[in-house]
Amino acid sequence: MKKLINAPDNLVADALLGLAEATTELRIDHKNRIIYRAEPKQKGRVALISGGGSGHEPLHGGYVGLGMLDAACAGEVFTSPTPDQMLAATKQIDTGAGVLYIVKNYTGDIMNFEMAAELAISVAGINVLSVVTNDDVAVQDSLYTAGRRGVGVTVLLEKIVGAAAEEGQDLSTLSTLARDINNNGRSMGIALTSCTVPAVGKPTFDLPDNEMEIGIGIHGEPGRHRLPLGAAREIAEQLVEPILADFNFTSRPVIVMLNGMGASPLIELYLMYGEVAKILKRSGINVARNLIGNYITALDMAGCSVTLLSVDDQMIKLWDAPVKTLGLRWGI
Amino acid sequence: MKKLINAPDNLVADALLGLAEATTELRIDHKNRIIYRAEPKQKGRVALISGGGSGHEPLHGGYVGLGMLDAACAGEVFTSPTPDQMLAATKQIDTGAGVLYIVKNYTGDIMNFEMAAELAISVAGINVLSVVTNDDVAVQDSLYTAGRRGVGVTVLLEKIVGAAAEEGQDLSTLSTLARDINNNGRSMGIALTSCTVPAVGKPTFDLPDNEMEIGIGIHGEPGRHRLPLGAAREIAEQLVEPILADFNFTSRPVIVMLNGMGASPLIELYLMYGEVAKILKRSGINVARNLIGNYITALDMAGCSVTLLSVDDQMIKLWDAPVKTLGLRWGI
Amino acid sequence: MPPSRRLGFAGEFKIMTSKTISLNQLVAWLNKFSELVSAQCNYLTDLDAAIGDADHGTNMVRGMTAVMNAITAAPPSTIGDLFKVVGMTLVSTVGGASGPLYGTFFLRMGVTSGAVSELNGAQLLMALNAGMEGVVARGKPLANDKTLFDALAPALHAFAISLNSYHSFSDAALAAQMAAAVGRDATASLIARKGRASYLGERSIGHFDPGSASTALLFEALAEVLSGE
Amino acid sequence: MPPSRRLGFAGEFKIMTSKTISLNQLVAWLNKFSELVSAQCNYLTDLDAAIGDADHGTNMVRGMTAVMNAITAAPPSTIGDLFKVVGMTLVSTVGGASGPLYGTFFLRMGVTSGAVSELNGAQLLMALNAGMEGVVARGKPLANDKTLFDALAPALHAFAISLNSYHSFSDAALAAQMAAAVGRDATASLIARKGRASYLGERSIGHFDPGSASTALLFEALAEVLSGE
Ligand SMILES: Nc1ncnc2c1ncn2[C@@H]1O[C@H](COP(=O)(O)OP(=O)(O)O)[C@@H](O)[C@H]1O
Ligand SMILES: Nc1ncnc2c1ncn2[C@@H]1O[C@H](COP(=O)(O)OP(=O)(O)O)[C@@H](O)[C@H]1O
Ligand SMILES: [Mg+2]
Ligand SMILES: [Mg+2]
Ligand SMILES: [Mg+2]
Ligand SMILES: [Mg+2]
Repeated sequence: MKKLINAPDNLVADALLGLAEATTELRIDHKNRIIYRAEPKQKGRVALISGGGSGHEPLHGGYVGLGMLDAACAGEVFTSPTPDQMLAATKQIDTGAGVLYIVKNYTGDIMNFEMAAELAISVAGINVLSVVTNDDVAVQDSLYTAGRRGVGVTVLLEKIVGAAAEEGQDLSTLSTLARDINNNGRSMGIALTSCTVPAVGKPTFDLPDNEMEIGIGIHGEPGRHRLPLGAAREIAEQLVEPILADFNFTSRPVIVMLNGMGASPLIELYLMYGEVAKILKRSGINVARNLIGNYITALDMAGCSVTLLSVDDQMIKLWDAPVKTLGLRWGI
Repeated sequence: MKKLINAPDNLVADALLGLAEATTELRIDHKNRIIYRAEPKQKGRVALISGGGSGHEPLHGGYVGLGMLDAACAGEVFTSPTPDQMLAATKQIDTGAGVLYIVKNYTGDIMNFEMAAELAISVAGINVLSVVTNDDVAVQDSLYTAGRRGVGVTVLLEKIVGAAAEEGQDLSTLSTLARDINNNGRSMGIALTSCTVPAVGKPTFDLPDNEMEIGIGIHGEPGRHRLPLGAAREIAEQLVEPILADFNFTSRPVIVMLNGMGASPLIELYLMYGEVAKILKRSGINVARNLIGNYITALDMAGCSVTLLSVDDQMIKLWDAPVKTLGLRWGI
Repeated sequence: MPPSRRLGFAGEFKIMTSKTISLNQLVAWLNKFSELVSAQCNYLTDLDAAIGDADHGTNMVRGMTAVMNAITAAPPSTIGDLFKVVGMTLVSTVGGASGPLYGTFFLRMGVTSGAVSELNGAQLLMALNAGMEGVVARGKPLANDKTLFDALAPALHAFAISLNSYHSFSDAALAAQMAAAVGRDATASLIARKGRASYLGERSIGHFDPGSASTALLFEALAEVLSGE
Repeated sequence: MPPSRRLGFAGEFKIMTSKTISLNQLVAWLNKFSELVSAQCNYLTDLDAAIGDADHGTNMVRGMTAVMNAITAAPPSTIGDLFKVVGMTLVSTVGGASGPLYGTFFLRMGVTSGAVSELNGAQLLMALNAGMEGVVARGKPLANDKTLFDALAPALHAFAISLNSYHSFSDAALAAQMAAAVGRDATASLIARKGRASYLGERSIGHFDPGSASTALLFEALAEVLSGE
């Protein structure tokens, strides 16, 4: 294992120390591992909290700031944060207008956020609603599974709902918007290499030199199947076709995210975007906006994912609204 | 070799196709491999051209846009572009106020830009000045070598001089400013793994699992020596100490860049930034601004570099000025 | 699925109430469990690497280390308090799926045990059953979903039947240990329907569920501590 | 460093001028060179991987392939034009250090050769010397800087001395080939003082300079084409 770390057990704590040095626009509660805006949102605005296991940077801490989240709770690597963290964050940032939890659909995240919400409502009397993202088409959605994983759509949702919260929309409107976004977004990912969880010290799965893993998530989970390593244009098919088979993206413009898993260089991501754009064009899909880069990662995994989000004018307007976070910034 | 590519020989061309799809704010001359702003700079302003081998993305194409470059010439992977490219770009973007070439100090880049400048001046009658960056303290600077490599300072220089050009400063003022920036900046890098040049198909150097390479550049060149793989805090010492030994950074504020080499995930870069910041604090150095992320990379190399730039108020003001490129964006 | 399978043994308790298990013995149980998950951390994580995200071992070790630190620093004076501290500590330090599941398990055991310093067989069984109901409330596992429930439910069932047949604590715990181990082993042939492993569909077949393996350790620890009782 | 070492042979030309080399033979030379760099692409790149950036082979192949395409598509009618096309094509397609160096080398050869269809020994030598002066003007290499100059200079020196001793083209080219090879081999023990390898300082010792290896191929190609002349 070759990583720029001090000790596996200190990775999250040390990264938060670095984040604290990186900007004066964040305030970090190191004990509870919560990342706040240094300058809280104005009174009467709904606050947004997300969080999850670490290892997906810039998600979520890099999305705290004007136009996106109010707080992010960092768990251990690939492990959901605990209810205590979300509860502390909730109490800290509620301005009276309530709090929206943005939760990725993993059993651990669901249960921990659920416990936090129960406590926030019953003990602290704070109005909390939760929205769960589950956009990963690699996973079969059925009553008999934990359902689809929440992946790329989470980033787009945090941006768009964050902008709406900044505008002063109320909790139930925001939660409806968030659900609407989740319902209109789909993602799919592939890996060229496994990531290595620092505490484990070896790759989570072995992937021969001539194979790629199709349908991976963001935790080094094995995907649904393996294929011989393909050319970029074949990989693009493997990513986009299952998404288009699952949802009709031709009726409205889309926001496309071509996301790197952490160890794939930007030149390859640019190239992959070109291949994806070709397929979308051929499929009659109109790209309104895009993002290319490392936005929701899986430690040091090489590979990429594609997210499509079908949007209306309102969502595009919110997308274009100013945002000032470490991970996304424009208009300010 | 596991890469998101179609064929090694098409990497650069395909990545430029992706870049062309990525944004309407760039215009790409695919034949000459030149990336232009879609909306040229206003008349009478000095234009900035840079370029170099591909594989360092977002450098340089990702820095074309308002507040930075006017054009970037992309060479083959790790190979300087040719004089034809620079000449074509020069003719295209000169508005009459002249053109500044920003050249990293490599024999190939120097000679190709030199030939282009000769032709631009003699054949096209365009006023061209060149500035060469050579900030890499890993390399001994002497009359008997090719001198220090140009690395991280190039990014900071393109930003600051780009902002000054936008303000309407003239060619000789800009070239003085650029030289001043280069003289006040120093960098140092380390690698945990070698990169793999696509046309070669195997890592440029072998690095045992328990070693790191100290003093690497951005081309998979071997560094100056190897050490046992250290903890992040030791790596930070290896990066910062040679920089501080080479230049006094205590007299003015500094801009710090903690740069990833391409395959190191952001969580590790945040962590490294924390370690670097500790050393700077202890050394009495005042950090005015920072950048953390993949800004000047070496394909899929894992590792990082640190750049320090000693700045005055004017440089900070120019640093803070609006910039709108794929690689850097703020204030707009 | 018969209710008795779902919630362990739900019949009448005819078991002996004379013999009891003390607060100290329960602390010893937790201590043994902590030792076992530490010793088998890599094994649990490797199971999780195959069909999950490679953290179950580190999660359980982090949690149980915190638990032992907490109860060593401020030894609880009643069994109710003991289990509540255990549950709260697990909830606060583990995260992931296992944090709320194991956390709720012990929290409910604590509520059911109450402010006592010893439990007889019937009381222990009731506490364990309440804990399992908490797990079911949190994670909604069904039998054969390939979760820790597939070790927990048969273990409690075996424990109840054994105690109900007037066996010793020691024998009952041994029965529970064996049933948990059999339940864990049986997860190998199942398709996961809950938790991360469910993303894998058919590819989850052939691997043990990591949570069922840690639950088997919980009953191994119990059997070891109660051996001779 | 004596001037004659720096710029090959700078003495008086007393060599035979009766025998000539034709445009077609020069095309054959370039073709052979192109074949050799293609066949030895990996070797050149591996040399560059050790002390440079692992692209010298691909650079030379890209350039010489473009050259052969260019002169096949529009065969130049004079030797001056031939070398100018070669030089311009190399400048436009290679990039890196070798593009301007080899490009300038051939451009200067073209200017010096002029609009002729054959060159005698003295003329060929003058053209080659002009090419080398171009390399020196561009890259400022000194002897023992561990660059292609360390193969080029001795090759021209040997070629000149041999022709000057009224040897055949064939023998002179063989002498040049051998001198280039010896020069290339001698780079192994040098510390690089120019180009990327100079970053390595002492660590560059023990490796051949890639450019000197491609230059050795240039004279191997010449010797092969002129064998028997
Ligand atoms: N819905 C559920 N009900 C019961 N147990 C579950 C459920 N989901 C997951 N588990 C258990 O949790 C274990 C995984 O725990 P762990 O790896 O610590 O958390 P995570 O899956 O969040 O990484 C699984 O092996 C399984 O036994
Ligand atoms: N200043 C110089 N003068 C002469 N030859 C040089 C000089 N610098 C580099 N070279 C030659 O160029 C070769 C490298 O060529 P190549 O690998 O194609 O370009 P780059 O170094 O730009 O990657 C070196 O091996 C050396 O022979
Ligand atoms: Mg986990
Ligand atoms: Mg090169
Ligand atoms: Mg897990
Ligand atoms: Mg090279």
